[in-house]
Amino acid sequence: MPVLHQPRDLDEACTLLAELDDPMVYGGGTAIQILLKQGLLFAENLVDLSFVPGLTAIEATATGIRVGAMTPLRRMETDAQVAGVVPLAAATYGHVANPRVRNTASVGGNIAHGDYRLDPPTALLALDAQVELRSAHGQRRVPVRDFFVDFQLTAVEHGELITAIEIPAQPAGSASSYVKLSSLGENDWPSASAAALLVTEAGRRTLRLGIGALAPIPQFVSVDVSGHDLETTVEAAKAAADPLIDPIPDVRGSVTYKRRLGLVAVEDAVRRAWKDQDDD
Amino acid sequence: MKFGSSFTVPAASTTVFDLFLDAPTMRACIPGCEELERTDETHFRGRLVNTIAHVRFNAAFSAEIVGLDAPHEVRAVLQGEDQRLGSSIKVQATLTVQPDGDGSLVTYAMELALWGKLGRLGESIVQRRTVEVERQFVEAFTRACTAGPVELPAPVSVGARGSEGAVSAPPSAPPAPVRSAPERRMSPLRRLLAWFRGRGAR
Amino acid sequence: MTETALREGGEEPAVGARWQRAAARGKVRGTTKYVADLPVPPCAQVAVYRSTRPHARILAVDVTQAAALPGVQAVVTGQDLFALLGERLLTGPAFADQPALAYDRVRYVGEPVAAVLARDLATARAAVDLIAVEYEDLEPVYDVETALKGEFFVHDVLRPSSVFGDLSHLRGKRDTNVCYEYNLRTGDVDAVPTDGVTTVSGEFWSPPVAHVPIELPCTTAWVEDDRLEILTTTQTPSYVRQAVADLLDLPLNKVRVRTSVLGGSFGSKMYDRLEPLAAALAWSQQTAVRLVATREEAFLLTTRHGAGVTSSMSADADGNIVAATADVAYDTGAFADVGPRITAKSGMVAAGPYRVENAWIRSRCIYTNKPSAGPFRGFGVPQVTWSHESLVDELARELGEDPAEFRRRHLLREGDEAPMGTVMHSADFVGCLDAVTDEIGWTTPYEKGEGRWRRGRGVAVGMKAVLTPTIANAVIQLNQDGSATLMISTVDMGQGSDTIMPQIVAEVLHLDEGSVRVVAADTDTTPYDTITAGSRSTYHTGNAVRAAAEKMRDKLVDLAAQRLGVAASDCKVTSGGVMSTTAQETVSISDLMHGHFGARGTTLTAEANFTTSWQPYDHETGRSRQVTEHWFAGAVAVEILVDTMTGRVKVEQLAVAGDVGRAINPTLVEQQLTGAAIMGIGHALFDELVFDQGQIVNGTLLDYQLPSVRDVPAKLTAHVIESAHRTGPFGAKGVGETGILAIAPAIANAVRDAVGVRITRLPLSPERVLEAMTEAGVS
Amino acid sequence: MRMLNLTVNGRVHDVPVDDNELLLDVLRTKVGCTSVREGCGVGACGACTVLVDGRSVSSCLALAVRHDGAEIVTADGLPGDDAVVEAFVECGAMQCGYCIPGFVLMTHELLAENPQPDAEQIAAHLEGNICRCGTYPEICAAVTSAAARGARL
Repeated sequence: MPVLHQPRDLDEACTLLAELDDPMVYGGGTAIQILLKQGLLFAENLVDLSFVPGLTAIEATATGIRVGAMTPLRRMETDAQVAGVVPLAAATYGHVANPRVRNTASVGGNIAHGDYRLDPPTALLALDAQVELRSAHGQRRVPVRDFFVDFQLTAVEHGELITAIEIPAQPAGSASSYVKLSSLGENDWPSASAAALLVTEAGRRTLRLGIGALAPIPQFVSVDVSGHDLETTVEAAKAAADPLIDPIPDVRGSVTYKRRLGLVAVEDAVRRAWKDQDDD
Repeated sequence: MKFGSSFTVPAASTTVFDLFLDAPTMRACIPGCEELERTDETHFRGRLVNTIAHVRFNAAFSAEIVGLDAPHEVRAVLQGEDQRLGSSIKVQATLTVQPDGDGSLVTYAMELALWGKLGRLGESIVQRRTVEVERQFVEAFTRACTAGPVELPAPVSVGARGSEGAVSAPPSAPPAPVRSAPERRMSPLRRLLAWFRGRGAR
Repeated sequence: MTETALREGGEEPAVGARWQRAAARGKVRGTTKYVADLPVPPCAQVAVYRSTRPHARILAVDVTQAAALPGVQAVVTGQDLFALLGERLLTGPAFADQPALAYDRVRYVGEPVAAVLARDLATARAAVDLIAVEYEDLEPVYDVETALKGEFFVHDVLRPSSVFGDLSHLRGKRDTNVCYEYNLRTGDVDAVPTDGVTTVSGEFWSPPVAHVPIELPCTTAWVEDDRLEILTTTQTPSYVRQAVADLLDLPLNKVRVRTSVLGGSFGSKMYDRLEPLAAALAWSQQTAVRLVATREEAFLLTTRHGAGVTSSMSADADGNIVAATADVAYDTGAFADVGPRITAKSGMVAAGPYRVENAWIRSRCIYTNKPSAGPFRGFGVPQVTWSHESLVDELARELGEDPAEFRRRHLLREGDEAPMGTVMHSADFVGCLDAVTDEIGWTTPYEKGEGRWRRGRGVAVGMKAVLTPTIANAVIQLNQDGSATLMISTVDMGQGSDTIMPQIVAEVLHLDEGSVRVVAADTDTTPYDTITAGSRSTYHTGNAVRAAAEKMRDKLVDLAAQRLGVAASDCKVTSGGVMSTTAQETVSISDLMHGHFGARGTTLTAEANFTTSWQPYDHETGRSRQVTEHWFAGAVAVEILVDTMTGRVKVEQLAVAGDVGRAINPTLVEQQLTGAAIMGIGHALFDELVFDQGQIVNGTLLDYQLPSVRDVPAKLTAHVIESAHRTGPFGAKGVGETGILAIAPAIANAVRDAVGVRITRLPLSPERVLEAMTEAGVS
Repeated sequence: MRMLNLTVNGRVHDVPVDDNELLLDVLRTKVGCTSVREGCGVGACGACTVLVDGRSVSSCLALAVRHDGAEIVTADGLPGDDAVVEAFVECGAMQCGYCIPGFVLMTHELLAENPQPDAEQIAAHLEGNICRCGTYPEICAAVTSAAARGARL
């Protein structure tokens, strides 16, 4: 059984991560418990962040909001400020697993896992969020669009931990939607997911798409859809998404099926965002 | 789980075929293979070791050549057990080599079974890892075909010896693909670990 | 439907009443104690080393390191137990083929090979990781096709275990993977002329699935003086007592098996699960042990048989079904479990509930190197229903007939002889079909849709025999205050036996709701009962309970006659006590017993046995005039939507009907029907155990999908059909499985209706639906 | 071992726990709340649900030592006249009953946040709880009925 460390501040946490053998950050901790039960985790040291102050705040910034890494996912779904500033994020976080997991799992831990099927990254990609990282050597910020490096691999370096995610406010007049398609039970993991954000700025209209579960990492693409109507926007979105789709086959579907489903998710997300815009 | 593919390498088929039976070369080319020795004409034994981050995968394995038609086809069965992880692995592989212009076309078909704790935990990770292992192997083997058999034992290797007529690898050639990978590139097992982390706190 | 009539004096009858489920409040608040919640002596916690090979000889098991770990009390291997118990180590309801711990050979990935007893579970698990086993691989047999080739054998020799009457004809065999074969020959399918005959055929597949009751299996066993006590999650306490007594060579009175209400089972907590291992460990170490399966381990304990059916159905020019054939292969995994019974009972209904003159059926139970398959709600019948209900639907369509009307025309009716030779009684297929088709408005037109979403309707009918022959016993203890205690070995797993058995007693003795309590099965006190399974309890145990209650009634009447000095024929039991018309007096039970015994708190006991009679089927033709005590009849109709872009099937409406003879408690009957329907929706759409070379690859609830609240149809109705059974208690029979039989084919038939494709492999995953549509050129 | 202070159903408990012990095991074996049950071990079935400071948590994945000082509610600690319990009993929302305490607590959390949930909101909150007996229709009816009674902890 690994040793549990409960640092009382960020510096102590960073020191522990730098100095301990085989340390692992314990955020929400649900996944680590699963690994322990499977008998697969041989981490020597767990660094629990639950007693580190200052990691659970949701604060307004000049450009949007800053969310502490230990903020439970469920707060993203229920917090009025989040819903007001970044409604796409609020909607997407509400799709993760079930309320109990969302009460426990943390915003930082969620992206640190880097799973390609996670819901939140799709919205964070579309919203151009930044990930704030800290280590004994200091702090740095990584755009979420550069954060997911490869299958299960993120930009988090050894000794680093995620302290916050900064999400720029969703632009005025924008419209958005998140679509999650599962192929087994209705509440299963997504087999394909897409977050669509339609933004009109300086006379140009842009569709920003985050797609999940369809490639080794969550993918992002931005399409200029100025002057497009709904149908041509849908076609443009699918054309832009198609080359990014590189599915991993599993019990939930083959490559061919997931590829097909991915384009449906993109189309559905665009149509819903379009409708969202018309409703406003 | 079955998979297979083919690739071309810039070497004559007899050279390619010999390399496949050369323990040091294979040790260098198989990702994660830290020991490999040939115990007799048809048997090899070795160890696949990964001690990365928080998962310790350490499987002693044996391999047997069950069919040999030099220099065209070789069939082998590899079996290993990681006691601590309560898992075993079995690979049944068929490999054919055909002349293809100046080089050779290598075609392989493998049936991989992963039994026990690791095998229970979902196939997507295994599928993905397999793809990765294949890619790394092909890269390394292609380099080996250019450079010839590996002579120098790798740092952790035990009992690996240069085969007869071995040509030293040029200094620029990386010793093994796994080691040549960038620092941040995760091993398959680290990916496995990350994958578990992901599914619990999705 | 029989509405419950009020008894004399405006008294509410108990049978037919919607009594609240026993322990309702305790279940809601969680104060009801399940097996794992009950107090037991201090125990060694047990963790199990499991095979990492699908088929191998065990060369050596090294436990040195494990045994040396601080906190480890003992490490026991299969070889240790074999040295102690010899071949008694092998148990099983049909063949003695299942070792508590593998000792010479492992036959599936995950088979227990050694057990660690330690002071806590973490230590036990850590020690398991230190066990090293050396194997010599044997050729694995992963599927029935390979198994039937007969090149490699899962077992060298098969030895019948002779526990049950209906399996007493099993004989020892060797060098085969087929542990049982049932054949049905009715008429002569080869003699059916081909002129003007329409034949449809197909290869149908139902995958293995897992039961996944949310309660995990838990067994505690300990030695008390010279006896072994076991507290375990089992629906077969009487069987477990016999199996453990055989295993340890103990007299039956030196083995005590107790259970509690179960947190679901669906067939998974039957026969030999954790009990033989717990018993062998406790007895060999003379200590107390506790085994709790993790969810991952529970996936390895038992599954539902994956089954392939190659079948056909033919109709002549007049539209009569003239022939049906079915070649059924059940994949039973490494152990037969009760596969032979499943094979026979399902084979005999593989032609469907129709008038069919000529039938040819072969049903085989086949070993493979996978976790063992055993009983699962429906007992193999859903797999053959999948075949006959798809075929009959296709046949109707080929003939240009309405699928419901076509079925209605050919369904077996009261007095008809079914293809296996037994005459139908109390199996109102037509009534069930009418109820569900009426409910969804089958004959009214509906919008099929032209765009992305296409609507379809489907119907299917199911038929199943109850387990026969079986034995049930009941003991009623009437307490002096007028309350009663009922001793039966039926286990309440959620089906509601602890509610309806008291209703039967109360009906006979005119007792009030809540006045009869059922004792949790305990082989020291509750009498033998074959099993709680196969929807048999309402009928069999219900009959024993009713008979015991009637004996009690007679005793009360005798006591009253004595006391009042009147003839017994003048006395009858009413809600107020025993009443004599002549004496114009009613004596309460309390006064009657107090007067008779001269003390308070006394008890009066009555007992009864109920054993069914049957006629074994002929082993050449598979026919019998009475192969079963009674039949279950059910029907399902659905309306679905298919998303033609994703292939996803959404069940919008589902109506399920079952003939229950007589509903003892309509609420519980309806819940059994809707609950089975929801489980069946899972089986139809996504529920599936996925194997790769003998390894389960989706054996956690992160990957294995169960229906959630989101998978329930917007409209779901249960229809209780009552065609009273002449020998059922108040006409009643069981209902636990009826609802699940026909769900999958009804949904598949609706998919056929909606998008024109016939899918023969379950589940109807979106990918499979989309693939079939692409192949058929449907867009 | 360290001492953990928990308030469970209004009663204070000081229990010795190991760093790696799960809240589920502590509640079952050291506090005696057997209404909290393991079903899947991975947070996917809801049988081990408890309310921690009013929020639903899968106790099978929760480290006990992270909950020092927490207020915990389990189903067996609900008051005798609890409106959600009453609604479940009256609607017959139980078969084998094993998973039901989890549903009851999820219902409490839902109604605390949203006193009048519609069918979609009920489904969204309960979709991570599994009832293998398939009692969902009765459970949904019970939630609606509890809402009508104005259930509050």
